[in-house]
Amino acid sequence: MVATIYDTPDAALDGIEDGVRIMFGGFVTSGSPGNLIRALCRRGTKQITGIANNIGFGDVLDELCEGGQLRGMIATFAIRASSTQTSRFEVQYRRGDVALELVPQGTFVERIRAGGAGLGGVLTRTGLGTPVAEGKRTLDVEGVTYLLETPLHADVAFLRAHRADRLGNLEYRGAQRNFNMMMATAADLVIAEVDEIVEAGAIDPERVGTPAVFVDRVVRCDPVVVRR
Amino acid sequence: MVATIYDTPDAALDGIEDGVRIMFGGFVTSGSPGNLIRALCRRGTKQITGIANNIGFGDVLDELCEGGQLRGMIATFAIRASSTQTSRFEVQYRRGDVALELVPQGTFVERIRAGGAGLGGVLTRTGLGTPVAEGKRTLDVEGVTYLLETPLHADVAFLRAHRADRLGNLEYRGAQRNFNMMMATAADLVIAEVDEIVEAGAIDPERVGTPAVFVDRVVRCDPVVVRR
Amino acid sequence: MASTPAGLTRELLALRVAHELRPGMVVNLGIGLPTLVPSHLPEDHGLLFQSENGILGIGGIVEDADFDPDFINAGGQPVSVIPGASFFDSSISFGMIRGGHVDVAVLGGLQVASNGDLANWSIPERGGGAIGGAMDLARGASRLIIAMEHVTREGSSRLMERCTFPLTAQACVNLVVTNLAVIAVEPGGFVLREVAPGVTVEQVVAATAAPLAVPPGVREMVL
Amino acid sequence: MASTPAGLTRELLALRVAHELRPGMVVNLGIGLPTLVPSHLPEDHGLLFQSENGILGIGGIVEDADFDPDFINAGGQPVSVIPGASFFDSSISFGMIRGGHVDVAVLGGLQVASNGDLANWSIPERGGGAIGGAMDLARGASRLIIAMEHVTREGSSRLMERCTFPLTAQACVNLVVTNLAVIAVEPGGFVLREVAPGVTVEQVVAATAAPLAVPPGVREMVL
Repeated sequence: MVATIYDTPDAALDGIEDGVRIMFGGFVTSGSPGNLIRALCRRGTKQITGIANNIGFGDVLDELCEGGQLRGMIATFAIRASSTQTSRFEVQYRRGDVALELVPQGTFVERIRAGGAGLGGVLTRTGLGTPVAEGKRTLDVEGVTYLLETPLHADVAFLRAHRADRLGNLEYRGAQRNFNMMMATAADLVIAEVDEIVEAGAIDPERVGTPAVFVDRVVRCDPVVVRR
Repeated sequence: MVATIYDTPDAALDGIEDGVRIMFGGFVTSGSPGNLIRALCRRGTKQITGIANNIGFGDVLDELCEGGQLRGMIATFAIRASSTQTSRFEVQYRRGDVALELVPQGTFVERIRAGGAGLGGVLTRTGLGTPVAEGKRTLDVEGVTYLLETPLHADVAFLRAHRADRLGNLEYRGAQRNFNMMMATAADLVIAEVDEIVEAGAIDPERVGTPAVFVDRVVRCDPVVVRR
Repeated sequence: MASTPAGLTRELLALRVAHELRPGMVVNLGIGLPTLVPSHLPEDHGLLFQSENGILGIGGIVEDADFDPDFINAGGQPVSVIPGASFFDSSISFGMIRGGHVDVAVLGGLQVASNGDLANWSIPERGGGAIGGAMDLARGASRLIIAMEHVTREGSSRLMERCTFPLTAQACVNLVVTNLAVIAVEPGGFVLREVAPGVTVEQVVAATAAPLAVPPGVREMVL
Repeated sequence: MASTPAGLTRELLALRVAHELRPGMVVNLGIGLPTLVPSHLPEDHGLLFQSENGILGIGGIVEDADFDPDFINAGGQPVSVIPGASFFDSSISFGMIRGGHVDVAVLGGLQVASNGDLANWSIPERGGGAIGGAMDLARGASRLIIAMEHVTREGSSRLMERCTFPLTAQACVNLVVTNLAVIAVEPGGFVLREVAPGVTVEQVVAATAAPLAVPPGVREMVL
């Protein structure tokens, strides 16, 4: 119940093994667990399946490609059609070294939510009539056709929040909530990096974004900020 | 976009007509829009389909039965097997004057959420093998059987929150969030009663529970507190 | 079954349930008898109480005079919260429950069957019912304990081969704690673990309308 | 189509899009050209800008020097928020979008078809793609405006009978604002509404690879 506090992001990754499936919170710069990602680079863990909103030029996550650590990504935003810049991920994707499953962003967070909330899937109209629907079941409910999208779950989730207390409650600021809140519910091991660790009770119960039951490990570190 | 502020709960019900489908926020005493419910009693609107967590002895909602205003309820908690007290609703239910659809509480809030979020339904294991599953479709996803529950939507939602700002942002306190947050998303007309109405910006953006886009009307009034 | 003994008081039954809880567990307590459990725990119980109306970290039930309508448990009773508590809406609350983050749920029961089926939300002759969070908790909690009187007021057993009342969930009950006994629900059916002080194994068997395995070493409850 | 005129600058195109927005509307602006729109609005625009990364009430894009990584729009640009703003997670954000609470979305486009189909997330020859919030916005927003260059760098039209790139959503586009024209997507196909200053109807027709209805009274854009 009480979260374990680690001194370094590297230590917080104890036990993570090759072949792991990891959710990475964050939306571009906000709520992105850059320290944990870099610790994962240093750790050298291979054959990782990543689940993250974005992996592109300038994203810390793209650094995992340097050591060929990724097997594939489930993401919403990976290779921007109109971009003039090429990420390491794009290079590896073109070579066939990494797989990519593209998911619409609303469906992405709902699939994660379903995985965390014990639900069997998501019924959405988003993606109908597009390549996203290929090979998937559709279902008619009250005369309307929906696409059935399956739940997403992971072995580990990396999160970034503003503050944590010793129980593991997380407080977010600004746009940090994004995917962190739902990813916290959908992984077997949840590791959060934060600006500050405080005593239980120091976070207003009204301001807790992720309740303590969802968080296993916490590490304090300044955010990695990469300007794009 | 800007919420309309009304002087009285009675005025805030302008336009509500017989046959309306209304969601009532609240869980027993917390977040229950007692003033709006009593204004609805005074208004005398008939043939109401109510969607609320609980309707039982001592609940303000039970007062709607006095004037025979309810056609039926969709609820999670209506007639408690072991209770020695009999609500007006129970009396009318036994006479066949009101209908009752009982829904498990987790399914109840998910169905409302689906209705508000443009999703086609809910896939849950809750209710399988019980009367709740009767007549409903089941679906196998990745080898597991789920019950398909359909979305709930309403013409009107009555909410209770702590504070509102002039845009319609709502701030909750304590256990008030309960069904209010999702009901706010799932009705055509959303009316909130609050302890206080403040200027835009007076509610910390981090503390907004229901963003302004969801709220149409706001009225200030002290909570109705019924001890049970 | 006129010979069914009184066994434990409700308070002692709650105390026996309290012994099932270990520091670090996330616990949801149902309406009625289960809400008596916290008053029988040591101060430093190290448990985190979840209430499905949207609170994690309930402290205890507080005096009526302090009544704040927004600080209540799922039974509507006024409660305090501990440092480190959090508030959330019902969608998060039941995500937590269905998603497997509640270690133990303690619910009341009307009937428990030896296959683990539970009925606790409706008596057919009364009609209607009150499901509340019971169906989600019965399926979602990692361990489900039912706390109830062993027999009805009329003297018929609440532990039976098959439930006759509408089910809450199938094959969900792990342990039944009654005024007479502690009974585990195993793949083979009911297994007697403990008897209440002053209650005999024979009395429990007689008050149970289903086969009840009695392994060697059934002991008296330590309260 | 070597004769395709330059038409509006990107800034003027954004200005023309701004004229489509009315006080009280909830607006989501896509990455790229659409993010230029707010700088062309009057101070008292009365709009509420939603950004799918979880902000309602974005003020404007702020100076780089003030960069706070947690105050960004969906394109990663640093933003301010207005009094009355709110923050929420992506599940609430897309519930808002799919649930019909966004009145207008302005997205960039690669191709728009005369049946309203949109393609804006992948170029097959490059592979991969960046869907982001586009598919949800295209389906969920009450009104969808596409802001884009009328023709590609190579001179081929982005307005066509059928999209050849992977679709974002079918029959979703209401209005296309390009550097050359304002074109409505009606049940019968493209209908020319306005031409950019210095651009002729004939030039727009020539730059459009689909039938383009030209009703009487097509006027020059007022900028």
